[in-house]
Amino acid sequence: MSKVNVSVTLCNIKLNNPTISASGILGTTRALLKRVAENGAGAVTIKSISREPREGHKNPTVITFEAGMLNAVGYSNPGVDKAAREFINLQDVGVPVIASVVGTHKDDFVRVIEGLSGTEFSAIEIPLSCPHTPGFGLLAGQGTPQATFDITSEVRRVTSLPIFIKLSPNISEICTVAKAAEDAGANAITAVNSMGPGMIINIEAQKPILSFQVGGVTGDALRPIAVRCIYDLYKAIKIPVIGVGGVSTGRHAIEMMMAGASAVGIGTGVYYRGIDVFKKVCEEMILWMQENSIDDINKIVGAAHD
Amino acid sequence: MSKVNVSVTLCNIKLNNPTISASGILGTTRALLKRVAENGAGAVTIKSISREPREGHKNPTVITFEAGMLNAVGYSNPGVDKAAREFINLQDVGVPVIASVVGTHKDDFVRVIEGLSGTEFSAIEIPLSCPHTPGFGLLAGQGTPQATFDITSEVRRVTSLPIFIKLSPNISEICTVAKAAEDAGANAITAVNSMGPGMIINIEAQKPILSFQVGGVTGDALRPIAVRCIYDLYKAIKIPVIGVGGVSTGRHAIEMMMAGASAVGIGTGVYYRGIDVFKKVCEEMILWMQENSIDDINKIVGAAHD
Amino acid sequence: MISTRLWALHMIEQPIMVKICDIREESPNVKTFFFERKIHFNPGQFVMVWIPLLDEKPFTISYIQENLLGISVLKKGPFTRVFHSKKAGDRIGIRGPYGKGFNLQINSCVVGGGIGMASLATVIDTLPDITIIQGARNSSEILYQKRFKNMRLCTEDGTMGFKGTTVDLLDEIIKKQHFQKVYTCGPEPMLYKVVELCKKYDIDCEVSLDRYMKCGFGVCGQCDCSGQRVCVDGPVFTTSELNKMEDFGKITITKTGERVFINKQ
Amino acid sequence: MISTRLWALHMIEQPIMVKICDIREESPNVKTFFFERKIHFNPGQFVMVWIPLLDEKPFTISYIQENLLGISVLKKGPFTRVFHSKKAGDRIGIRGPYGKGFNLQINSCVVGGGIGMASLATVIDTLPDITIIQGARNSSEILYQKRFKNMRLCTEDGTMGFKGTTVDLLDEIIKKQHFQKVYTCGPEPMLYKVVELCKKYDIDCEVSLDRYMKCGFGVCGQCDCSGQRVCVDGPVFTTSELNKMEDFGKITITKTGERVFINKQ
Ligand SMILES: Cc1cc2nc3c(=O)[nH]c(=O)nc-3n(C[C@H](O)[C@H](O)[C@H](O)COP(=O)(O)OP(=O)(O)OC[C@H]3O[C@@H](n4cnc5c(N)ncnc54)[C@H](O)[C@@H]3O)c2cc1C
Ligand SMILES: Cc1cc2nc3c(=O)[nH]c(=O)nc-3n(C[C@H](O)[C@H](O)[C@H](O)COP(=O)(O)OP(=O)(O)OC[C@H]3O[C@@H](n4cnc5c(N)ncnc54)[C@H](O)[C@@H]3O)c2cc1C
Ligand SMILES: Cc1cc2nc3c(=O)[nH]c(=O)nc-3n(C[C@H](O)[C@H](O)[C@H](O)COP(=O)(O)O)c2cc1C
Ligand SMILES: Cc1cc2nc3c(=O)[nH]c(=O)nc-3n(C[C@H](O)[C@H](O)[C@H](O)COP(=O)(O)O)c2cc1C
Ligand code: FES
Ligand code: FES
Repeated sequence: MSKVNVSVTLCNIKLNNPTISASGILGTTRALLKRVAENGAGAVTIKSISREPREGHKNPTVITFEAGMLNAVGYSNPGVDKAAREFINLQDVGVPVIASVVGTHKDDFVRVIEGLSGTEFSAIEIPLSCPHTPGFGLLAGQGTPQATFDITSEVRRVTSLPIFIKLSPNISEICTVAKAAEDAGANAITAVNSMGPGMIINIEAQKPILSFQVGGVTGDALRPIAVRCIYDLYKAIKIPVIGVGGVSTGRHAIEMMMAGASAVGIGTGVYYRGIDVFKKVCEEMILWMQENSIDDINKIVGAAHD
Repeated sequence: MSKVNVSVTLCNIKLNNPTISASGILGTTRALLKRVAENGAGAVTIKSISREPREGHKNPTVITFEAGMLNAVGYSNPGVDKAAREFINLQDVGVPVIASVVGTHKDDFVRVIEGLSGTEFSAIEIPLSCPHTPGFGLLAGQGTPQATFDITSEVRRVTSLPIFIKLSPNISEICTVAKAAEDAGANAITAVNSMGPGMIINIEAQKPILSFQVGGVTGDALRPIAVRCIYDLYKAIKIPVIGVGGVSTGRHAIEMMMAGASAVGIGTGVYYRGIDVFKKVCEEMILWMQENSIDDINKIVGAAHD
Repeated sequence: MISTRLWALHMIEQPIMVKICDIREESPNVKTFFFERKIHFNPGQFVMVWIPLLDEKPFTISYIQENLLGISVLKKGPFTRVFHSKKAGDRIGIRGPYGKGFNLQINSCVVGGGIGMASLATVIDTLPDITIIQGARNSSEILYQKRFKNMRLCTEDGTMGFKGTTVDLLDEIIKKQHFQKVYTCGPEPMLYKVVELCKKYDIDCEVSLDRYMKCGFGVCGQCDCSGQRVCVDGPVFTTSELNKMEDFGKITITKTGERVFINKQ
Repeated sequence: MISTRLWALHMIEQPIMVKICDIREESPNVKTFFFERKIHFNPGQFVMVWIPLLDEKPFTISYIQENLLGISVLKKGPFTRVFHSKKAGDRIGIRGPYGKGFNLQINSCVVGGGIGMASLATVIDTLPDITIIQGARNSSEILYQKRFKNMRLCTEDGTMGFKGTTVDLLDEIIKKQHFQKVYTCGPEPMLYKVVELCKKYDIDCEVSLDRYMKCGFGVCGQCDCSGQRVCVDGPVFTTSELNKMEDFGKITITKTGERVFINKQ
């Protein structure tokens, strides 16, 4: 079998392979990030951190259905001060670690980023797109071009790390929002966050199952929507796109990269195929590349465009 | 087993059961509508009709994926004049027949409805929500509150039949749009049309599979989104809601009705379970009602609300 | 966990790209394209063939042999013209097989008109003693001459075999020989006449119909023939089914969904 | 087609409503709730119990018998308080079972502290000759007295059995009797001491841990213990696994995800 290259460089960060664990998935502790890295992820993302500690929504917070997963965790996290103590010595993790930072007001983002400044994160991801947490993301109007521009500019002011702005698949003007982020100095777009929200009712209990009633839809259901967003973004902006949404096989990852993604986040895939989904996806990508005589994964980025 | 009632009355139209074949599904000819009725549908909907004949998009127009279906048929239809000749003697169909009417301009809707006036349709459904046909629905700005109000008012002027306005799950302000339709005289809201659009790429061909590149996502993937829309609409408007999106079992239909639907459309379910999906869904609903001591399906409408 | 997901993949209706490994010229206007691919298939079923950026159309499988399958394509319009320009090594997309095939019975006869022979070819492969009637406009359009010996041929111009229609020839043969079943595929006016003739002699027919197709799996309604979906309820229908299908032989459906009269040839 | 969809249903993590068919008072603060339901289950696995509009929490299955399963619930906070108010005929939601259970071996010993006995109960049912050590604060809190004869009890206040800790009692017994394995569940400081003691005697332990849980199926990371997910990699861990888990016995994780020191009792 011929040797193929799957390493990619994303905003000057070198990844051994294009898979990244998505925020909110196994990102609570440094030990868990390390375990995910050992299972093949090219980079890992921490669970989103806010200024103050948050307990999040009550359980049930995560359920699945025929076509994917529904979650409304509600950004549970220990707050920036505790997080800054947890995420130290990040070189032990073995791969680049991406911080995920959320806030209700512009100042919150700044405060969290400053609080994390002693740590060794490789990039900062800013989700402006959560569909199920009051005070954050879409429920706080952060998904508009103006709000995106304002928050990104503010974040740009206080950090020299690469900034990834994470967008929602719900907004029809996703390219406009991405351009606003690009104009304000973002280094990459993460597309996409969970969609919806959706609701699942238990018909015997006659009640929505999630305690927050509605939650974001992820997994297989989301993939065609994510691929379309990535395809459109690839044409609209110059900064790289990190594709996320429904990837659980090598074929899915290749599809996203052909749509225009430079790297691929995996969340729900951990449920479908286990914690070693990263390794499995990479092995499947490599096998496919060998069968199709493609020696460098970077060559397929955007290949589905004319 | 105890006897249970599954008949419902929707805008004064009596249906033997709450299942309705969704527009675009087996709605091309009168003969096919009859066949669907024989397979248990409580009512049937014709494929959307426009003023002029349309060939629609080239194939592939309909494909499936792990979580549902992706389609961009592009409103192929013979135009109102031919349609008016096809859809005669509708009492032969055996159940109420709903016309589906699309247009690019306000006048088109009027022209089509006038063209169909000699026929015996029981209601007129107006989709303002197609995500993948240039000149129609979302791609023509018909999903805004104002456009919805204008088109509905115009249609109201020229018909005394019940009007169902069919909405998209993509728009965040679905309740505002529904209220605009209600204010303009709509008799029911059909929720929802396909979502997205989404894209699926064949990685060996390195090309999107649908000839139109993107298409609407339906089936399992859509169901939680549809249920949430219906749940929200039930609280926001007074006119009934026809729930559509991802129903293929009796449990799914009950879930939608508990969210607030008075009747349930089925499209992709025909693929999952065959043309007799209507019969199967009804049998499953009846069995569940018997097991759970519910004697009238009308009693569960909105039951998931506090 | 994973096993359940692999199962689910069986339900995905998407083209799979396959490489053309061989091409055979069957007649000036018909080429058979071969692919290495194992599929479960009943004679009479069809696949949807995708040429990326162009279109997707239905074609019968006309050859099947272990890992090899073949599609015989008549050059007709824009799609089949591009198809004919494909070379060995090129790839096309295939999804399927779709539809109900023929119910095979010994002591039967096939009647093929033009490219209709393609769907009957695998019937003949399976039932080698079957009587074969093939009709064409002229001798150069006769298909599978080397493949099937003992074909009873007829041409409109009399350049080969019986001069006249397949229906006339069938009538002659039936008078001498009894068949359990007649399998037929070709222009619909011919199919209609074959069925009418067989009714007279009380022989059951199985007929493969042709309608414009979109989904191929029974949801869009484009391929309707009197309430039957040709893609899943057919393409093969029996005499008793056809008796209830008023459109058979008379009305077809265009790309827009309009029901129109079939041109009598 | 349909069979593939039914398969897929096995992957759905959603509560199923089950009716409480019986309730048994095990102690003033512990009730066992019984349900008619058949599940595949290994001793040590747990289910997530949903009370609609309230919350969802993990509980070990403490009884299993053909179609009957039972959950023993200690009244502790808001959720278990409401749980205790449920009557026969009421319904709760259950999803699971989740996690890895115990690897059962004869000639072993269980050491249970408080409600920890609930996860060991089905181990004892499966291995009837096992040595049972149960510790409680006082005699009224001893669980399953009628269910299991020959338990070696200890209470902190000496109101029943040995006065002292389960660890002290285990130490005494080990001196006289060799075990293949020690299974233990209870407060984590106790578990830690049991493991340390067994290391001295070169006996392998299997320990059931307790962490705050959300998804229960290994995606959210809430239940981390040194890189191990207690919900799927555990809740049962072996001595050799625990040797690599620095947090074991020392650090747990709160609802916000903060790692905090475990209160030494
Ligand atoms: C079940 C079935 C099996 C078939 N098997 C074969 C075969 O083995 N070999 C073969 O050469 N042809 C076969 N055909 C016909 C074949 O699909 C058409 O000849 C082909 O699509 C013509 O496309 P075109 O662009 O070259 O010609 P066009 O000029 O576009 O069309 C010519 C005619 O082909 C038919 N056609 C076009 N598109 C479609 C479509 N999407 N679905 C159905 N019919 C269409 C119409 O009758 C049209 O009038 C089959 C058709 C069906 C329905
Ligand atoms: C694998 C496992 C099996 C368990 N089996 C049993 C059992 O068989 N019987 C039993 O009585 N208890 C069992 N528990 C503990 C049980 O989940 C908690 O006692 C219960 O959730 C307390 O809820 P509360 O609202 O009544 O009390 P609270 O006052 O809310 O909580 C009291 C303590 O319970 C724990 N707890 C609360 N919520 C959760 C949660 N979502 N996940 C994990 N721990 C939580 C925390 O340590 C908390 O400090 C088990 C826990 C785990 C992790
Ligand atoms: C349980 C769960 C928790 C999540 N939490 C976060 C979060 O804290 N921050 C965030 O930006 N995205 C969060 N997400 C979204 C994921 O990062 C990802 O964008 C989404 O799940 C789509 O990818 P997938 O289909 O591979 O899961 C969460 C998703 C899930 C399923
Ligand atoms: C192949 C196909 C064609 C469709 N055509 C139409 C149409 O012409 N008009 C319309 O209003 N909706 C159309 N729809 C949308 C359906 O009516 C329905 O709203 C959608 O499929 C969601 O329901 P389902 O998940 O049960 O399929 C079409 C859907 C499919 C799958
Ligand atoms: S082609 Fe769609 S139903 Fe037959
Ligand atoms: S509870 Fe979510 S990973 Fe264990």
